[in-house]
Amino acid sequence: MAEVPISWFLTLSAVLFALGVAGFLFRRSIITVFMSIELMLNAVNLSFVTFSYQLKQVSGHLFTFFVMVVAAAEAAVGLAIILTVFKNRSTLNIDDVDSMKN
Amino acid sequence: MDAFIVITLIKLAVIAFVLLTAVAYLQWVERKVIAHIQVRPGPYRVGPHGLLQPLADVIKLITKEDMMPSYVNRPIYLFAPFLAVCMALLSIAVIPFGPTIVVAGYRTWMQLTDINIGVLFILAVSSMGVYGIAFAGWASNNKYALLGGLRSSAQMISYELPMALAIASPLLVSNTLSLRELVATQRGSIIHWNIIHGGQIVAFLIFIIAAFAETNRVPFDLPEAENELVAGFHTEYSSMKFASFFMAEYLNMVTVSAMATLLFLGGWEPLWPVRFGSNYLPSVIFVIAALTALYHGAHPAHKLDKYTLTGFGVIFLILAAIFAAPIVQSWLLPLFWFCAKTGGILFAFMWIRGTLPRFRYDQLMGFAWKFLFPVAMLNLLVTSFVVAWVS
Amino acid sequence: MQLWLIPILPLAGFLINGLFGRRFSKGLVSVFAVGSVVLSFAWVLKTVLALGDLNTAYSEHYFTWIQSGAFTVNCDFSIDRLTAVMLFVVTGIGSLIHIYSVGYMAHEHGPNHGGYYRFMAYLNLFMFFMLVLVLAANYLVLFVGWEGVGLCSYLLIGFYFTKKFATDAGNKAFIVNRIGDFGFSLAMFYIVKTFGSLDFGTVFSRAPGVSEGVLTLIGLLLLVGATGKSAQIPLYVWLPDAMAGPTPVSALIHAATMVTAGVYMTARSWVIYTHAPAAMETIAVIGIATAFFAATIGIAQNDIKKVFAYSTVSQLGYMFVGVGVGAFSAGIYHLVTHAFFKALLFLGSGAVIHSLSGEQDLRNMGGLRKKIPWTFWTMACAWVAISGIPPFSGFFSKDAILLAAYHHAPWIYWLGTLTAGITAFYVSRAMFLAFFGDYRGHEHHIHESPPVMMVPLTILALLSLGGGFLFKIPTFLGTLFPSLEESEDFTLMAISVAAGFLGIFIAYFMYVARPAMADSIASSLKGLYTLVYNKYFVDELYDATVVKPVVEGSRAVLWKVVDVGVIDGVANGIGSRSRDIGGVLRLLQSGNIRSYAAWVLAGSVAVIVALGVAGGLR
Amino acid sequence: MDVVLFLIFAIIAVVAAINVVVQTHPISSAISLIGVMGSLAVLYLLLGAEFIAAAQVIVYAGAVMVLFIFVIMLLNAGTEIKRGRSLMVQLLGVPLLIAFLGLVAYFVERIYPQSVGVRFGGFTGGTAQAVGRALFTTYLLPFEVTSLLILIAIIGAIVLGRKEMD
Repeated sequence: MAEVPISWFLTLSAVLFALGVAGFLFRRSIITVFMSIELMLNAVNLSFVTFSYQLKQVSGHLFTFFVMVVAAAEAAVGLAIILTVFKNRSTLNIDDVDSMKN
Repeated sequence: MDAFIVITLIKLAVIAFVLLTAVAYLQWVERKVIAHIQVRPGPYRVGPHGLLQPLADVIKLITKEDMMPSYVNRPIYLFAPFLAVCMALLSIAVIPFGPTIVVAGYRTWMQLTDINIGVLFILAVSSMGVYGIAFAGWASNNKYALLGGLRSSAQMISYELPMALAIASPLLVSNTLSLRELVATQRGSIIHWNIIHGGQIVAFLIFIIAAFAETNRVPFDLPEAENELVAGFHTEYSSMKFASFFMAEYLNMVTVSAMATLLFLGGWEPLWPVRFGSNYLPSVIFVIAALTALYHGAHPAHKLDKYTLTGFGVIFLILAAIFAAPIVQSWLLPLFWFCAKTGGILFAFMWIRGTLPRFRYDQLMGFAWKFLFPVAMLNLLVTSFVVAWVS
Repeated sequence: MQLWLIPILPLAGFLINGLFGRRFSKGLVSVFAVGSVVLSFAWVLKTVLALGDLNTAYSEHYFTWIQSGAFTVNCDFSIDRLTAVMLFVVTGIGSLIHIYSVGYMAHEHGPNHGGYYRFMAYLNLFMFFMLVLVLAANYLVLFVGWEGVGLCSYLLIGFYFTKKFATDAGNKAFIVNRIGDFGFSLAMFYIVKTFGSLDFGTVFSRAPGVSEGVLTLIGLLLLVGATGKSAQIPLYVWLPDAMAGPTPVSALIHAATMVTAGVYMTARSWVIYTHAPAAMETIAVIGIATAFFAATIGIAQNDIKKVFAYSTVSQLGYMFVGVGVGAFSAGIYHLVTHAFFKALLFLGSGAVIHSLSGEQDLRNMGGLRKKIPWTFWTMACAWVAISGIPPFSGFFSKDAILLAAYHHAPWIYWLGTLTAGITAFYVSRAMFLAFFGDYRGHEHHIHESPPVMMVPLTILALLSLGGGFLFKIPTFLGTLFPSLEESEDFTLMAISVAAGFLGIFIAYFMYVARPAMADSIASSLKGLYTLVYNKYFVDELYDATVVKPVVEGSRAVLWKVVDVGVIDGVANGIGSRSRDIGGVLRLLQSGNIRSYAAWVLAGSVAVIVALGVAGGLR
Repeated sequence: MDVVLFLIFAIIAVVAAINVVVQTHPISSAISLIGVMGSLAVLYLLLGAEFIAAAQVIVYAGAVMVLFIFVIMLLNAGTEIKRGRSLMVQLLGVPLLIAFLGLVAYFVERIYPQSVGVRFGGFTGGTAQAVGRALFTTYLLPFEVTSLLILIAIIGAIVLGRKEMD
């Protein structure tokens, strides 16, 4: 039974990460941008779990676990921020939220 | 390997058939129970005592015109009921009905698959179940449906927390995540069950309450509160798609009842030890049922009862004989106990539906966060201290 | 033996009162403040009794404070006979003065509300540092106590911080002491360089093998420190001004304990000094010069506390003479008796001031003998003691010093005897002006002070009277210091006693019998009087030679050139350059989140490339 | 078998991820993201991380994404409006992205030899028991800190979500 090379997992992780970055860069909806961040986090998690397999240690799982928890906390706060932004500016376009410029 | 696949496929077929039939008849049972609570006969026309009513319903639903409302988000609208049923069926896969048995020389479990994170799997799948309802509500492009979907998703994530905490307590007591081992630690009689032995009566009550909310049942059936939201998230659904949601609800009921049985009520373990004759209880019950049926067959209230009830009496007698046969007892008895306990809880679902009024929405959320969640937390804390103290 | 308990108790008192005293009632503050010191005294008593004859030093090691290469400084306490004497003086007098303060500071509120607990906390903190100083087993721990008491002195002189003269006096004390501490620090550096250790035991055991020149240098540098702390020429100027603090502070810190730290330190370093005769000679000369000089100033002062302040400077000079001529035990003897009678004089003058509701000027007193007899009689005990009238305490110690001085160099003896006469004169003058004649003041509700103040006064009065033959300090310390071949010389003794009586008599003649005479003498010797009255213009001299140049130099060079030109230039330059760079970088801050993300991505690509180039990804 | 499983779910993940990026409607993106997460959970199982797989579904798919869907439904977020192209992002982003992916893939292929492979059951240290043991011993402090973080996040979300926000 053929084994899956470790590098495939890592490459998959890189591809997902790059797609997350692409979403972040090219999308305008704040919600989609936020989801792109989650996608990147997931890609990183995959790397962690893969490393954990390679090193035969459980540590990578723990890092993944913490990333998940932080992502959950981030989602709670981030979505609350999105709600507030929408309430105050009635827009979900990320380019319209630029009052910090200059 | 091949045998494993074949056996699994056979089990799959059997379980799917039995379960889907059971779900169809669960609906009949519910209508009957509520009817009797309200002192009316219930379904009575199709078949003896309305026994063929489910069949008629299925035919009706399949042959109904499948309405496709305009301005719906078509892919998601179609995807939602599918998802709901899928998730409901998925969790059955890891629920064990009985111990290891030997059939035709092959050892196998009375379970589709045993994974050592069974409880987590069920939690994961049930947490996915909310999507079906949320998507259905959103894709319908209908404000009642949307509100129903929103309500239901909020309700389900809210009640998932106390439910998970309530599940954690017996897991702590039994020190496993595998559903089989969970049952193994409750072996013996009623005093060894987690509800008694582990002192998990509070967790059991929280679990049941949360289960009512998770399955959107009375008194927590806000998503489909017809006086406020027409029919809630499935307002725009008809025909088989509507039936899918219906089926998902009943499947979820079965799942949570089975979970409660496994977690708190000792799974397929008998009520009292075998050495005091618990093996003969099913036979006794069936004999009593048969005698009752035969008596009523002899003194029929209706014209047809003379034949149907007598027939049932004979069937019950045969069943009693089967249960008394030592050869099949090893796998039939656990099944009996499991079904009896699960059925009991399912009966409670119907009983409560027939008697309790509905909550208001803010009461519902307040109850989850301000009462159920703290109590579950406290229960978990106390349990963990006790477990740490004992071990 | 838990030596650490001795200083820790007052520290605990300080912490409790300092942190929570604001919420405590006055009674509770008093209980903690006085209780901690009295307990400390009790523990000293128990410790000394338990340790027996103390012929050899008993030390305790607590922890290693500094370790650097072969050089180690431990936090050690040790106790020998000298320390025991000092411990009794510090905790004993300290307890009495704490009790006294309860009465004296009772009305402390007004502009600095809550002054009472603050005062008590400072006093306890002072006790802690003083005890650390005394118990120290090496120079560095001693220095901790040394600096700590300096800090407390500063805090307590400036206790009435709403009055400018008080804060100025505090600053003056602190700054003048810095000069002395600078000398002390240099001495410590030199000790480390020479001996490789700061432990008393190590230093003193190795001292005989070190060249005289080095020891002289160390001795002189230590002396600089001692002159600062003990108010000797040329650094005595802070002590008279320190009277701006509350009177119990003057009694405890600026008469009985802290200012004697220099004497204690010098006596503690006797091994170094005995091997450096030139340094010893310097001590003796500075001591006798200070004694005489300060005594003459004391004649012309009108502030009762100033009189006693100069008296303190003068008496400290005596102690230095004792140490300088090699009579270490006599110096310590005088330290102890001086602690009794000078604390008494200050506390008594405090009681007088208390009775007169704050009046300090002798010219506004008079005839108080009848009105506050108890205060008068206790102060009279101190009066006879400081005047060297036998058989009271001052007589024994002063006589021991003068005797040793005569054997060392007769001129010191003669000048010392003259100073003794002057001392008797000005103390008598103060007493006569305050307690005899007619009342010249305006306050009419003159009353005896409360018992809580009078009890310490009485105890100190008994000690002043009998302390001389009760505590035979020279005999007790005889095993510690090298003994001098002293023969009792009744002629010398008689001469010094006669000088004391003469001083008292002249004062009686001038201020009681012929009150007009003082003024006529003052006017006939107008130039001399003005000179003495203005304290020989030393403060003005220092002001012109040291303070002014420093201030002007700071203003012209440090402020105008260094601060404005260099420091401000650098700071402003960095600021404006940053702003320029920021102006360029601001263009990147478009507010567009996605462009930020693009830059982040560019950065991560750069990092990966850099890692790949550097070979980190292998 | 393992390779087949990997390929199936990797392809699902990549396709779903592409879908996340290219779909113009947030809810389609969200559904696609759920797909990515689900397939990643399967890959975790393949890597022997059964607890993490379950947590992935429960936390990500079951909680985080529900929140997303919830917000999308609440705000009734529609298809995003195309206007005002950010030229710099396009110019900078595309080549950088390609460079990033290329470099990472290159280094990964170079660092990790093909001989080291993943096989189902090759690592059994990812059970709930093992993770829990590590969590409550080695990683206790991070765990507690994380709980604090969650508390702060809850408070932050409540503060942000209050009605009297002004």
